[in-house]
Amino acid sequence: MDLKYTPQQQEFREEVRAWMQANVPSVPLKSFDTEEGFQQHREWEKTMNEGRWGMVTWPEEFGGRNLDLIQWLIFEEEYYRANAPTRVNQNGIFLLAPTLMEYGTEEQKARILPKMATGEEVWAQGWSEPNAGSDMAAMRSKAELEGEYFVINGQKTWSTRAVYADWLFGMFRTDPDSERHRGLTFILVPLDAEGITVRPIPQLDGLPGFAEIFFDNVRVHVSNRLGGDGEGWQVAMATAGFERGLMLRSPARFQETARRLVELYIENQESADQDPAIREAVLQAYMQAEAYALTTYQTACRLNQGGKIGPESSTNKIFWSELDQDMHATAMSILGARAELLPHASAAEGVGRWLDGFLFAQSGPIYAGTNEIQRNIIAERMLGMPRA
Amino acid sequence: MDLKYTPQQQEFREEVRAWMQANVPSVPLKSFDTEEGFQQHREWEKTMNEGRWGMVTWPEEFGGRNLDLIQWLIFEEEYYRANAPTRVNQNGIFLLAPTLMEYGTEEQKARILPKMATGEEVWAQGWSEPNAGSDMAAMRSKAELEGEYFVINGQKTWSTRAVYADWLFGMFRTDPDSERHRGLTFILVPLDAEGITVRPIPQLDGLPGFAEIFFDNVRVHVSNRLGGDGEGWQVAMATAGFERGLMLRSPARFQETARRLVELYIENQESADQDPAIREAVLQAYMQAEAYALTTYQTACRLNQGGKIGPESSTNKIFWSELDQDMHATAMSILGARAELLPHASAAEGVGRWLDGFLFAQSGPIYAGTNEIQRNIIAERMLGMPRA
Amino acid sequence: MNFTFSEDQILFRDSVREFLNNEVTAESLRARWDTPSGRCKELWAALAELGLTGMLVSEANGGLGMNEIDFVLLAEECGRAALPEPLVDTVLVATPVLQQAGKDDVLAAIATGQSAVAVQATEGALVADAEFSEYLILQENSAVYLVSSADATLELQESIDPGRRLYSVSWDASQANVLADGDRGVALQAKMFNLGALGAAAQLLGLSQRMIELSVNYTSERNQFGKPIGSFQAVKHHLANVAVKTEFAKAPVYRAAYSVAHNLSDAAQHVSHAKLAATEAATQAAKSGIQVHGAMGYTWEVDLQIFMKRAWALAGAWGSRGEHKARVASAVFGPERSLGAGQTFASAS
Amino acid sequence: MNFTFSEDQILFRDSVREFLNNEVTAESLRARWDTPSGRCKELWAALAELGLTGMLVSEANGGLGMNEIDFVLLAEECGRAALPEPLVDTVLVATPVLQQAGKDDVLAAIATGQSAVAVQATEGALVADAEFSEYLILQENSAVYLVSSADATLELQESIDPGRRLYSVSWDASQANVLADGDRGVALQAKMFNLGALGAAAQLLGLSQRMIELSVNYTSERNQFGKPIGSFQAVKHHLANVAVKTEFAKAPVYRAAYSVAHNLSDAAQHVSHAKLAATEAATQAAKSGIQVHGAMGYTWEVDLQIFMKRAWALAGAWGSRGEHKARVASAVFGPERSLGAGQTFASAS
Repeated sequence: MDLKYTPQQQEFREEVRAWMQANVPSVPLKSFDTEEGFQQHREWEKTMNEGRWGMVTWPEEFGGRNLDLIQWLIFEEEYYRANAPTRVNQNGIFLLAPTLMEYGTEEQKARILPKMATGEEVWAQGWSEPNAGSDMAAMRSKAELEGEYFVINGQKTWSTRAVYADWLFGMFRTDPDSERHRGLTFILVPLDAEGITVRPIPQLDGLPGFAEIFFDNVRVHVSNRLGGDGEGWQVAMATAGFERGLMLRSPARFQETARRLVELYIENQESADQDPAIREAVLQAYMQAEAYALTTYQTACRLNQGGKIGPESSTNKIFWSELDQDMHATAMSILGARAELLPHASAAEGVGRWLDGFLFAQSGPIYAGTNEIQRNIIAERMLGMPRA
Repeated sequence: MDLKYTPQQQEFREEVRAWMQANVPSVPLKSFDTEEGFQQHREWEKTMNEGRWGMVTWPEEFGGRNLDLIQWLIFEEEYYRANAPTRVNQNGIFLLAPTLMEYGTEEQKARILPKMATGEEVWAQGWSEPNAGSDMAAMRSKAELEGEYFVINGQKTWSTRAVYADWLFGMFRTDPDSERHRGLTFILVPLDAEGITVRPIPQLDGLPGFAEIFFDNVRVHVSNRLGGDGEGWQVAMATAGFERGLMLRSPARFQETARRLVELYIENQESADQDPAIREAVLQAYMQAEAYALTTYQTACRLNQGGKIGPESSTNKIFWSELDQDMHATAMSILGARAELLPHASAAEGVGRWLDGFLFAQSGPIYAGTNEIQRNIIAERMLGMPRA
Repeated sequence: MNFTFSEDQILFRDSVREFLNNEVTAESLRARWDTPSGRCKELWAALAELGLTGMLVSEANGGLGMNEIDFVLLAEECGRAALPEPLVDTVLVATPVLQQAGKDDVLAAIATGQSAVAVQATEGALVADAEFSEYLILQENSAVYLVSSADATLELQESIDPGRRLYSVSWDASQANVLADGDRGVALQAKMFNLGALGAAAQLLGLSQRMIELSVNYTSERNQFGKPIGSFQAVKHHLANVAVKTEFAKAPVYRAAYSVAHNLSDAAQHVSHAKLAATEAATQAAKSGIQVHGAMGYTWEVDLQIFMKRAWALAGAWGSRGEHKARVASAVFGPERSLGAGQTFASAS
Repeated sequence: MNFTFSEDQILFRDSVREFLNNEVTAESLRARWDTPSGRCKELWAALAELGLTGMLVSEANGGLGMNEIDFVLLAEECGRAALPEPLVDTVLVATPVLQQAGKDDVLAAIATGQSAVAVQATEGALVADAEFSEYLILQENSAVYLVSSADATLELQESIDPGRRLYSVSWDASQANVLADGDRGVALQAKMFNLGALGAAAQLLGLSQRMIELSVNYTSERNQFGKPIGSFQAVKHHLANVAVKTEFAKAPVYRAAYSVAHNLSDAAQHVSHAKLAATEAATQAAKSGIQVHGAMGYTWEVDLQIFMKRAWALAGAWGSRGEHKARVASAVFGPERSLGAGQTFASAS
C-alpha cells in the first residue's frame, strides 16, 4: 500500500489543471436540457476533444490518452475542481464507448468513436419501455430483420438527452417468440431516421430532460447491430455494470458538493447551528464523500491490477445517490425560507445552484436501476441470500 | 376539543399520587426474571390489589375500578412518575383479562380474574412455536378432545415469564386436519400440569426471560377453553390487537425515559455536545414521546366515545418500539466508554439502568409481531396496498 | 379532557374536502400555473360563499366567529388540495391579528370575500400572495403594520412551486397604519408567527396524506415483474414508514391549534413541535413518493410534483427547522423545564 | 498510488482467519466467559508461535518488523473472531510505544509470547486485560508510564460483553517507569490514542462482517410463511444496508492505518473517520442482525450476541463518537481546512 501520487501523476494533475484553467468557460453554460445549452455543451465537447481531454481513458487510436483509472480519477478531480461543464455525451463516452470497444467491430469503432469524441454525435440511451422499467427484461419493442435492415416498431421511454441527441443505443426483441432476456439484440439507431417520433418528457424543473421515442417501421442497417443476434442482454449488462459502477459517478463530483456544503454551513453557521441535525449532516457528508473517494481509489487500484468489478457496483450506486440526496437536502435545510427560490430570483442571494442540484439528486436513487433493485442485487449476489 | 382535565380527573391524579408515594418500594425490586425478583413482584401485585390499584380498568365486580381510558392514562402517568415496579402479570392483566371479559364464561371470569388480580396466578403467553413465529398460523401443537379433557402435545416457545408463571394461555390445533388459521382453539393451561416441561431460555442479559414449553399428553379440562372450538384465531387476534395497541404500552413509560434522557444529556452536556447527533436525538426523543402521548390521548378519547381501534395499533407498535430503541441508543452514546459497564460495577457511576433498558429495547421491534409484519399490516390494511 | 373534533367539525371538513376535490383539480392547478396572477377570483368568492374566508371573523363583522381549532382541519384540507389562494394566511393569521386591532372594516371585507390579506412572517421576509391580496400585514422593528397592497412596491420572486407567488415588498412604514408597536407589537409578531407556522404545519399534514394517496394509487396500478409494484415489500415499507410519521404528526398539530386558540404559555413550543413533525412527515412523503413512483415521479406530468413542491416550499416557510428546534430546545433544556409523564396538558389545566 | 494489500498480506490474513476460525470458536468463547481469567495462555502462546504477537517488534528484538498496515487486516480478523486475548492492544498500541521508548526487553518478551501489554486509552480510563497482561502502559498528566501489573491494584469492572475484562487501576506514578513526559509525553499519548482507536475500528469492521454472515446464514435457513425469511425483501434490504455501510467503512480504516504508519499530519482525523464509520457499520449490523434473527436474536443461545456485545463495547472504547466527531470537525470546519476533489491524499504526497 502506497498512498502517494507518483511524480508522473502529480505532473499529469498539473497539466490537467493548467488546461482547465485556460479553457473552462468562465460563464456557466445553460442547461443542456435546453436547445441553446445543448449546443453550448456540444461545443464544449469539441473544445475538450481538441485538447484531447474528451475521452482520456480511450485508446490513443480513437483520440484518447489511454489513461489508467488512477489518472482518470485525477483528471476528474481537476475537472470538477475547475467547475467544468457536465458532459452532455456521457451516455456515449462512458456507457456506449466501453461496450463498443468490447463488442464492436473495427468498422463500428472507426465509424462511431471519432464522431462521439468530437461531440458531433451525441448519444441517448434506449433501455426502458412503458412496461419495462425496473423489469427491463419485459421489453417488447421489436426489430425484424428484412434483408440487410432491421425494421423497428415499438416504444422506448426515459431516454435521457434524447430530445436533442443524434443517436440512440438500445435493445430490441429480434426473436418475436422470445421471452424475458432472451432474443434481444443491441442496436444503434439514428434519431433522425424516418418513422421516429421523439416526444419530450418534461422533468421536475419543467425542462425536457428525457423523452419517449416511438418507432414506426424504422429501418436500420444491420451494420448497427452491436454484438450478435439475440445477445443484447449480455452486451447491455456490461453497459449497466459500467453505469452502476465506477465509470459514471466520479467521486470528485461528490467531494466538490461536500466542500460547497461545508462552505455553505460556515457562511450560515449561526442560523444553521440552531438545528443540530445540520452540523451532523455536514460532517457526515464530508466523511462519506471522502469514503466514496477512498473506496473508488481502492477499486481503481484493484482494477488496474487486473481485478474485476462485481456486485459492489450496486453498493456504489446506493452510496453516492443517497449521499447526493442527503447533501442537497441538508443545503435546503440550511437555506431555510430561501431554499424554494429559483436561482434567478433577485432575493436568491447566497442560494447558488442548490435547488437545481436538489431536484437532480432526486433522480439518483431511481435511474440506472432503482436502489430497491440494487439492494436486491447486493443481498442476492454479494451476500448470497435466497431469491424470492 | 378540550384539553383540560376535569376537577374529578385532577382529584383522581392526586389520589393515585398519594397512594404511590406511600406504597412504592423505596428500594427497586430485583428483576422478575429471577426467582427472588419474581416473588417480590408478585407481592407488589398483592399490595396493588389491596389498594384496588391493580386492574383499574376492570369492572368493579372483579376488583377493578371501572375506569375509563383517560383515567387509566392518568393512573399510568402517576405510576411511572413514581417509578413503580414493572407489572409481572401484564400478560394476564392487559392481554388475557380483556379477552376473557369479551369471550369468557361467567364461571371462567369468576374462577380466573380474582386470582389474577391478587397476583396469586401469574400468566404466561403461549403463541409462538419453533416454526411459527411471525407466521403464527403455522402452529402445529395440538389438543385432542378426549371426553371432558383436551390432551395437548407439542411445543411452544418465546413464552415470556413462563419460567416462574402459574398458567399459560395459548392456541392449539384441535382439528388435526386443519391448516393455517382454521381449526385452532384458545386454551388455558396450568403450568404445573403433568406432562409439561418448561425449559428456560436465557435472554441477552443471561436471565431466563422466556421459556420453551413442551407438552407431552397434558390433560386440560374443557372448562379451560376460551371461546368456541376452532375459534382460537379470532379470540387471539383480539388479544394481539390489545397487545399491539393502546393497552400495553403506556405513553407514560416513554415520557419518563425521555425525561431521564434529557437529564442525562444535561448532566453530560459538555461531552455530549461534541456529537451534534446527540442533541438532535434528545430533542427528537422528547418530541416523539410527547407525540405518542398526544396520539394516545386522542385515541383514548375516541374509544371513550365508542370508536374502535383499527390498524393504527400497528403504527403505535412501530413508533414506540423504535422510539424506545433510539432513546436508549442515544443514552449509550452519551455514556461513551461507560456505556458497557454493568450497573453494579464500581466505575459505573452515573450510568444508571440505561444498559438494561438498552438491551430490553432491542426486543421491542421483534416481539408482539415484528415491525416488518406491522409495516405489512399498515400498507395492506390501513393504506390498502395490494397483497404480495 | 376531550381530544376529538366534534361531529360538526368533521362534517364541515368533509364538505370542504369534497368542494376542493371538485374545484381544485390537478388540471386546474396546472392551468393556473400558467396565468400571470396564478390565482382565481371566482374560487375566492366561492370560498367566501362557503363561509370559509370569514370563519374566524366575529359574527358582528359578518363572519362565523369560529376559532383556530375549527379551522385547523380546513387548513389541512388546503394542504391536501395544494390550494393556491391565500386562505390559510388570511383566515388563520390575518384575521386574529385584525380582530385584536379592531379593524372591523377589513374584517368585514374578508368575510364577504372582497379582500384577502397577505402576511409577512418576519421583518424583511418575502410575502406570499401580496399581489392577489388587497392588504398586507407587514413588520418593522417592534411594530406591525397594515398596508394596502396598492401602496407597496412588489417584486415577484419565483419559487420552485409554480403555485406559490412570493414577493419582496418595498414600503414606507411612516405612511402605514400601525396595528401594534412596542411590547404589544412584539407580542403580536410572536402571535402571527405562531399562527403562520401552525397554518404551514396543518397544510404539510394534508400534503403528506395526499402524497401517500397518490403513491398508493400509482403503485397499485403500475405493474413490474408481473405484479403491481405496490405488492413488493420494499415499496410497502417505504409508504408504511411515511404513514407512521404522518399519524404521529396529527395530534401535535391539533394540540398546537388548541394551545394557540387558548393562548397557552407553551403555545410556541407546541407550534414548533407541530411544524417540525409535519415537515418531517411531508418531506419524507415526498422523498418516498418520488422513489416509489420511479422515473414517473421525476416528471412534470405526474401530479405528485404539485404536492412535493408545495411541501418543499412550506418546509422552509414560517420558520426554518432550526428556528423551531431552538424554540423547543429552550423549553426542553431550559432551567424551568417540566418534563415527563403527566406534564403534557399541564399548561392547559 | 497503490491502495491495495499485497498478495502476502492477503495470504497472511487468510491463514490467520483460518487459525482463528478453528481455535476461537463460539463454544470456546462461551467456555472462557465462565473462567475467572477469561483468557487462554495456550492460545496466546500459539498466537506468538504464528509470529502475531511480535509482528510489529523489530527483527532485532525477535519480531517480524512489520508495520501498522500489515497488522490492520489482522486486527479486523481479531474483531471477526471476537478474540478475547489482548492481541490488538499489545501489537498495535503497546509495541510502537515501547519501540519508541527503546524497551527492548519488553519487546522481546512480547515477541516470544511471554508478555502481553495492556494499555490505558486516556488518564483514569479503565484498562482492558490488565490482569492477563504482564505490563501496563498508563498515563498521568503529560507522562506515559510502563508499570508491571504486579505493582498495580486492579479491580474488575464488569462489562456487558463477558469476553471483555476491564479493570480500574490504582498505581503509584512516582514508582513507575516513565516512557515519555512533557511534550514528548503528550505526543506519545496522542499516538497511543490513535493506534488504539485504529485497532478498535478494525475490530468493529471485522465484527460487522461476522454479524452480516451470521444473519445471512440464519435467514437463509429459517423458514416462515413457507420460505426462508431471507427471501423477504424487507430482510434483504436490512442486510444490504448494513453491507453498504460496511463496504464504505473499509477504505477509511485501511487509509487510517496508512496515515498512522506514516505519521501523516492528518492521521488523527483519518483515524477518527475510520472509528466513526466502523462504529456506524457495526452498531447497524447489530441492530439489523438482531431484528432479522427475530426472537432468536434476543437470546443467549444464538452466537450473534457474542459479536453484538463486543460491538457495543468497542463503540464507546478508545474515544466516544463525540470525541471523534470533534476531531473531524476541527479539521473540516477549521480555518486551515482544505477540502474538495483532489485533497484526499494531499498530506501523503
